[in-house]
Amino acid sequence: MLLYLVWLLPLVGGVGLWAFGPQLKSWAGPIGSALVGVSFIATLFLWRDATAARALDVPLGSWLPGWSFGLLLDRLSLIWTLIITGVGFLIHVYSIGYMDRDRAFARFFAYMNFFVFAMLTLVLSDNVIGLLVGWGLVGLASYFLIGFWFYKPTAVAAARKAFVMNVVGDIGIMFAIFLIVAKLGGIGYGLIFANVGSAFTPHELFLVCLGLFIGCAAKSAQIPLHSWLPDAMEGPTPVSALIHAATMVTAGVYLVARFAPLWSASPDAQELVGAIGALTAIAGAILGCAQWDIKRILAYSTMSQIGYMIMGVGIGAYDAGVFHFLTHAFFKAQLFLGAGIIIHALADEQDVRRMGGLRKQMPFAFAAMLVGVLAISGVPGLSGFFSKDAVVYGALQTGHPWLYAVAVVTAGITAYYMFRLLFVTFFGAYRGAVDPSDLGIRHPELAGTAASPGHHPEEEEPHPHAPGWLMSAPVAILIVPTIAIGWLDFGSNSAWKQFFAGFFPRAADAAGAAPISEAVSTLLVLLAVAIGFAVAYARYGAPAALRGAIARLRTETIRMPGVLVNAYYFDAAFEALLVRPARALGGWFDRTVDPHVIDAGVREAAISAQWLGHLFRSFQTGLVRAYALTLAFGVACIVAYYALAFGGGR
Amino acid sequence: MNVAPENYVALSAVLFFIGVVGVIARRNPLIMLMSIELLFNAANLALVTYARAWVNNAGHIFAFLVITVAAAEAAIGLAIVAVTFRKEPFVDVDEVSALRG
Amino acid sequence: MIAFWILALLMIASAVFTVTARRPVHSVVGLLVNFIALAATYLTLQAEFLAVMQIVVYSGAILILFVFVIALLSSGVRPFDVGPDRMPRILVPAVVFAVLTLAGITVTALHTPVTVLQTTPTNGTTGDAGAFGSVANFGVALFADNLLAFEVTAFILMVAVIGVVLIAGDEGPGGVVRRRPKRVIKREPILKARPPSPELVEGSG
Amino acid sequence: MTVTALVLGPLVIGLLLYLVPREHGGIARLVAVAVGAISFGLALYDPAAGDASVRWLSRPFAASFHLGFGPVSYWIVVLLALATFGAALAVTGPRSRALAAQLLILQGAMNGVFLAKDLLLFALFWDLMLIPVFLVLVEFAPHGRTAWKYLIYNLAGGLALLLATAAFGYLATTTDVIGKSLPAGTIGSVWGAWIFAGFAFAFLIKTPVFPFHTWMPETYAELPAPMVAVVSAVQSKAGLYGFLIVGLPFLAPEMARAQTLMFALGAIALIYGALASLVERDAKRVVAYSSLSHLGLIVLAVFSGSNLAIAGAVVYIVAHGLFSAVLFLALGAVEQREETRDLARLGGLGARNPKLAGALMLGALAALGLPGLAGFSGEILILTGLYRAGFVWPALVALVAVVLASAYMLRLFQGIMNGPEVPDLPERRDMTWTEALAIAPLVAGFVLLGINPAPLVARAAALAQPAPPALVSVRAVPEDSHAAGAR
Repeated sequence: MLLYLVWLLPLVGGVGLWAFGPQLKSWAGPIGSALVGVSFIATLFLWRDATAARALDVPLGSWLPGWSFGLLLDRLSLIWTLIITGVGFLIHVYSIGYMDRDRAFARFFAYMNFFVFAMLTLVLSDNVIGLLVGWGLVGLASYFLIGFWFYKPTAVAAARKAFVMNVVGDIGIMFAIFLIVAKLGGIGYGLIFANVGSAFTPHELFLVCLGLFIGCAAKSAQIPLHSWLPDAMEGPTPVSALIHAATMVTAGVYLVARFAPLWSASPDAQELVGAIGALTAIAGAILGCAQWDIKRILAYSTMSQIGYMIMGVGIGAYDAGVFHFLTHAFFKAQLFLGAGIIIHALADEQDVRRMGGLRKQMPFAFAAMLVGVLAISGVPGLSGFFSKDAVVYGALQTGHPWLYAVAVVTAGITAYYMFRLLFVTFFGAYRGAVDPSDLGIRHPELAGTAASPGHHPEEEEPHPHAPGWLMSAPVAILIVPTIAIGWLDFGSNSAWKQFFAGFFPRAADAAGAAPISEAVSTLLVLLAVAIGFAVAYARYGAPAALRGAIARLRTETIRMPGVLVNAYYFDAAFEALLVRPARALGGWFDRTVDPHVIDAGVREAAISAQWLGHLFRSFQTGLVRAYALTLAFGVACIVAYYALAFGGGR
Repeated sequence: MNVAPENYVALSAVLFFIGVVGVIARRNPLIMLMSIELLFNAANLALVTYARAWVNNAGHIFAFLVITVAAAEAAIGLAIVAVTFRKEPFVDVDEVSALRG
Repeated sequence: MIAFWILALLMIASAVFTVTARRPVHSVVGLLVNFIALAATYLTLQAEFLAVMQIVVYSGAILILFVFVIALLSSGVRPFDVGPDRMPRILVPAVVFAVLTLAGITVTALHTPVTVLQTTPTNGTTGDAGAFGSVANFGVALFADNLLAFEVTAFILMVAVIGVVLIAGDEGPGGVVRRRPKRVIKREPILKARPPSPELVEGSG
Repeated sequence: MTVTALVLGPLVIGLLLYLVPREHGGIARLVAVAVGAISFGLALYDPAAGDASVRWLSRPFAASFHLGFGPVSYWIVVLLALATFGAALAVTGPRSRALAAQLLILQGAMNGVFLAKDLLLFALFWDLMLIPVFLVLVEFAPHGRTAWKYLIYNLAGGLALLLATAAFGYLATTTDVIGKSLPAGTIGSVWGAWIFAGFAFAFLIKTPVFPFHTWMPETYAELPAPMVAVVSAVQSKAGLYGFLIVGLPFLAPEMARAQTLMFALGAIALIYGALASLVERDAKRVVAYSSLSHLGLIVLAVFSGSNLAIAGAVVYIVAHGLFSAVLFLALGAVEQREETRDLARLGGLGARNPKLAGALMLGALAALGLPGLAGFSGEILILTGLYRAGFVWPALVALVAVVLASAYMLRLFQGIMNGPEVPDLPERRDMTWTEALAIAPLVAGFVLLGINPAPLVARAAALAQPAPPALVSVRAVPEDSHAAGAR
């Protein structure tokens, strides 16, 4: 079966490269990439089966009656599979160039292949348990790759944080599974969707959706479970591109879209998810304005964009949300890979304050980033424009004017911080040689400037240079869909809408309910984008601003509000409310309750036994005759008993 | 059985009494051991009496076992006396108190 | 009837003599008389096998063992109980307990007369083969009904033999047991606590 | 024949190993490895082995020397053979003869516990299995009181077990009951409560469950790695197994009555162990406390009376055995290299020991319930069963513990393997092939079991099939009414 091949090839790669990595040496990269590429091509061959009236469903086995497992390739999972294997393949190729000097080259590709396998398990599963298995395994792959440079304590901590927060999401899904199994006795999607209306009360349905959404929030970095995503940028840049931008973090979108029948049946859940998506979108965008680390800026933009998608699928505009996922996968991968080229060239420098003027030295990276920034900002003609517009207008169509307003404002902020990134990085003069303190950087070692010892063993001078073809080719290929793929959804009867026609349940509110037409809405969004661009240009891109760049960056760094620098204090709150109490309680159990409460009780019993022992010891005089006397006393007692019981009885 | 069994039992009790006094009052270990033999024999007498009275030779068996145990006890007891005597110039149970707790 | 009283008086007298005799050798003689009288008493109770055993085992084996030990320890030369009497007034409670015991048994025995189920055993009188208390009768009871008890007894005897060899023997058979050096009995700790290794932070307290 | 060989073989061979000269510990070790492998082969080769039964006592109640495979015990015996095999391979050091011999004696005794079909025999083997652990603690533990603490706690349980068994036998007129059923009302409610109390006391100490657990961290920390692997893998399951084979069939009303209390104890153990292992610094004690947490979950499952949860409990019993053995063996290898178990002093080992890091990682992942490994398949069955039977709060508490598990297991793994290398520690070498051979079968076990626990589930269904009526009726939830309709 071809589908088995699609699914298992990356696993073969993951295990094989892990086991035989040292022997394969530099062949590990090409092999790993090739396996994912084959998987992609095999998926293309399955296109017809997947889009047939009855989607491809391959049984795998069963644990219990009702608990049977299988692989399901329908239109939704087809889109995801193509992105995972396709974009995954490009990023694999890119990694061959990016990771070439790392001593754990083979291990990297083992993890990457394993990730692809896990992600495929997630999207191909035809039941909730299989979904949860994939859900957990991608979390593990993400953990491995964030902590890839495991000698860096920050990477280790970030990996653990990501994993634990993702487990919080896992238990949300588990909770949903409890409800589903308790009500239906089975785990298959078909069973669930067939019984949505009959088996659940509205309250239960809301709980199921809530459980699923907790999983979704953790994986897709929605508030309040988002704080692991910026930290996850500790991983190598291709990882950030593949996992923390293009595929894994959008699993939440997949989840909501997959369970669309449930959401459509539960308006409360729709409101909740839509609101959280919008909140995340704007909160992430605001934080994106306050960051200086190029990857963290992109991370917050990812968070914000996923907020868009979640909002879209949450309020019932499923095909719009999924379309935004599709375009985002391309342009965000492109942005990260472009950023990777810069980071690679500057010997792991990630602070944009220490860049500047790279446009001339690195024209290719500039071109790639420019296209990406234009796309993400929603400049007309590029992919992001179409998909974002669809999501934003979807909010209005489904009757959520407040969410619509938030989405429009967010579009403006997005344009602002993305162009800010572009201007600071590529315009003006190169600031790599400027003393960090002049830029307001107080702790250079915390700003990501310390070169990691294992990654670049030979210390090299940061000098902007052009990337090798292995790195530039994937970026060049990605430029095409970044620009063009949006046209799939052009017009009211587009190819995209036809593809998903009848797949998702129709939103409750008809399209005619929107107070303004789509064209007006588009103009509003464009206005917001234009304002964002204008502000960014005035502050960072205009010739006047460029002349005083160093002083300006310094003031801005120093005056940055603490609430933004600390990302609204979410981490501090978690630390104070959950982590510290748990550790304190654990310490109390371990060091006080066990030895001084429970054992003390046991010890008291032992001490009383000892006291009894001392008492009896005094009888042990060592004199044989005393023992004999004691015996005689005992005999006398026994005899006395019988004498009294039987002798005196008559 | 022309003598009532009570008489035999009373005789057994008297012998037991003498044995007890001997064990406790004497300090010579050999005589103590002999007193213990007296105790055994008193018990045996009672056993045999009841066996005869109820025509059930389980009492005989038991008496036989008592004799066996008595033999074992005497052997070990005498061995202890012999060993103790080898260490001390005299044998006095009051002087041998290594078992003091 | 008369035989019983004569034997009873003889046994009591010899027992008192055994307990009160100054020298162990005299005690042994008293004990011998006591045992023989007891054997005779057994005969009056139709326990002929036990009577024989009494003579053979007690008089023939155990008492001889006593005599040997007395001879071995040259009791004639040195007195036995020479140390200070640590429990001088022990006789008082001893007699009290003993009298209590005696009284108790006597009272019980007199107030609950033994019901004689069968005055004469059915299967013949003493001296007949297979009669009550005869060797055959006893043997059947011992080896058929009470085999386990017999085996256990054999085991006890074996333990006793080993114990005697261990306690008294200078050298056991084959030199297994050797003379132990005189030593102060020192109680060693059952568990030798090694000092805890410093790197092992227990409980990290 | 097979079952008798599984019990008596290791016992006798273990005793005979003391005839090997002390300095030839390697031979003793090889023999132990072979016995482990042969037991494994024997159990796999002859899964349908017949019972072996010899009449033993007829008064005051009937008892037999009756051994045989049961629905749960078969897999535990297989697990034990694997664990013994791995542990024997990991035996090293100057005193390996004693360790190898005691391992085999322990294996024989535990096979006896799990294969006994007679309660009295079960109780006797129960006490017998304390002895090897006690002797090894006496010889190897740095603190003398650990051994005594272990012995006293467990003997107290053993005594209660023996008394309860005697009372049971007196009432039922036979103790040859395991795997059979008794006519209703054989054990009256008055006696039933006392008998159950006796059994429960023994089982809870052995498992252990809060508040009887304090012997466990010390014992686990101070036993040598091979021994603790077997003890935590299998011995700790004896109590849970007892609840399954004695409690469920014969004392169902009492179990239903004790349900609330046991849920409370299990839930406390679940959270208590998790929080304690979140701060503990001694690596082996971290795993010990995590066992407390995991076994608390199984207690919840056993007392829920839900078929699904009990099937999950059986899967989790075997799974926990597999991954805790892996964890302890890997920690033993770490301790051997670094001569410390203090997480504050360890770190950065993974750079030079990738294989060892992989083994520890796999164990930790299974322990934290990573989907796809056996810990998960047991966990999800248990939790779903709990929720389905109407026990919402225990299921939610257990979910919290799942999150904590990921935190403490990663803390353990990262504390040892990740971070900058500690420079002043002795020479490091990666896993030797014997260590790999010891761990590999166990890892394979929990991977396979994670992918498909169906064989265990099928057997466990047989266990819970004559559904204990009193337990199920506590919360009448139709269990399988919808099951057939999956797609």
